[in-house]
Amino acid sequence: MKIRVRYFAVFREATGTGLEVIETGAASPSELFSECVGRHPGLQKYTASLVAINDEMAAWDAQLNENDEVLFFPPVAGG
Amino acid sequence: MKIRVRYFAVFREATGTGLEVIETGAASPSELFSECVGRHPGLQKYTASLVAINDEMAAWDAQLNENDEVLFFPPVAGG
Amino acid sequence: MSAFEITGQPIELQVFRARLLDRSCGAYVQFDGWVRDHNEGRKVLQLEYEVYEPLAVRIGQDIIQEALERFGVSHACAIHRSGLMELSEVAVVVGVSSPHRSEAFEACRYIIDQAKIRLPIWKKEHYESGHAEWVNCQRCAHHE
Amino acid sequence: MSAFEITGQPIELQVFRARLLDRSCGAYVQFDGWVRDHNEGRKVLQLEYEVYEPLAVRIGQDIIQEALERFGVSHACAIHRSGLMELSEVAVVVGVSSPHRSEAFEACRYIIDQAKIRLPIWKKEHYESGHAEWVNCQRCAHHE
Repeated sequence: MKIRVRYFAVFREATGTGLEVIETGAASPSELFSECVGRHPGLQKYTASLVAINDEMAAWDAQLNENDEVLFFPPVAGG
Repeated sequence: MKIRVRYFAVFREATGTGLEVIETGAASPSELFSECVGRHPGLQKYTASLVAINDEMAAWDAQLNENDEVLFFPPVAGG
Repeated sequence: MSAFEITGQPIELQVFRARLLDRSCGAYVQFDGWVRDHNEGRKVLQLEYEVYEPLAVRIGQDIIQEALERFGVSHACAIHRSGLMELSEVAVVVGVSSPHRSEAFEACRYIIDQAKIRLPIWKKEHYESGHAEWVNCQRCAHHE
Repeated sequence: MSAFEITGQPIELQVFRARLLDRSCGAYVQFDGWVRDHNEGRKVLQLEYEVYEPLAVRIGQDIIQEALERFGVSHACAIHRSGLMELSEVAVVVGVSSPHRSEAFEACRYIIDQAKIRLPIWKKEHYESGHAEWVNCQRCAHHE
């Protein structure tokens, strides 16, 4: 299925892109992130802290559906 | 001995004075306050919360000396 | 300028805040006490502060010094009004700056809490009814 | 105006504060996050915030709403900067007004603490060395 993936901050710089559309069989954000690390070795040294699906915060084992947009968030450090 | 007594806020209004000089045998601020209540019945319904002698906070059983200035503070409610 | 001041004039908040600016600080916490339009169910029109200034300034400076030492913040200061005030005016302001926020919050809270207990400052409320009354802090009464 | 905003422009503190004025409130607590000139031993020259605005605004408004309900304060709002900032600029401001001070302090602290944990906002520090780095919050890393 097609999934849109968004990368922010250090992830965006490590992958060289803010958004990509990929064909994947990943069942969850957790599996999807592993796949993204495979595509972008620069991601290897990072862990995502939070994930959102279609602008809603989501669990790492949530179910992915065709055309979902998945947002991988590096750890935040606001303020 | 001569003691200067200062009254603030509700005490000043209850006694009608901000400062008086009195002849007293009171050994401590505690005894002195009782004496002041005797002189100014308007003070009867109040209790002083803090006392200072010569601009230093003092204990109610501190010793009084000739020419001391005693400050009787009603409860504060700043801010 | 002293770290703790009493003033009969409106407090200039921008001037006050400027004293606490510091490029090494990432956190600033400010508390304002505003003149409220009610107290214990009664409408307040004006507020009056009686301040015994010699002691108030000294104790205020002690409190600021304690906060600096206890919480290790970079800067702290406070100004308290005296005299007659209108609704919504700033009666007291406390500002604290520090590299991190946790100690800035704690120091600011400490200063205003101690100020309310220890400063020889008394508040008289003027009510809509024409009546006026000295306000006693209940908590302080328990200390007698 | 919304209770939580993201802006690319300098925050106007007087305008911000004016939104929280209320004659029924006796207490106002404000937190400012300032751009600090150092972090973990390195000299910082500039700071950059990347904000994912759709979610940041929504989560920010949730946090404000939680604070209003949890602490029963009268008003609360916050503004967070995005983009490039210079030293001493205000990166984030949180303001809370309420009849009494205790809940104003608690609500203000709650909002900034939650904001730092939950908002999708990332900070990049530009150092004197010419190097720049995304800053990770250690505490957040523990949540992974």
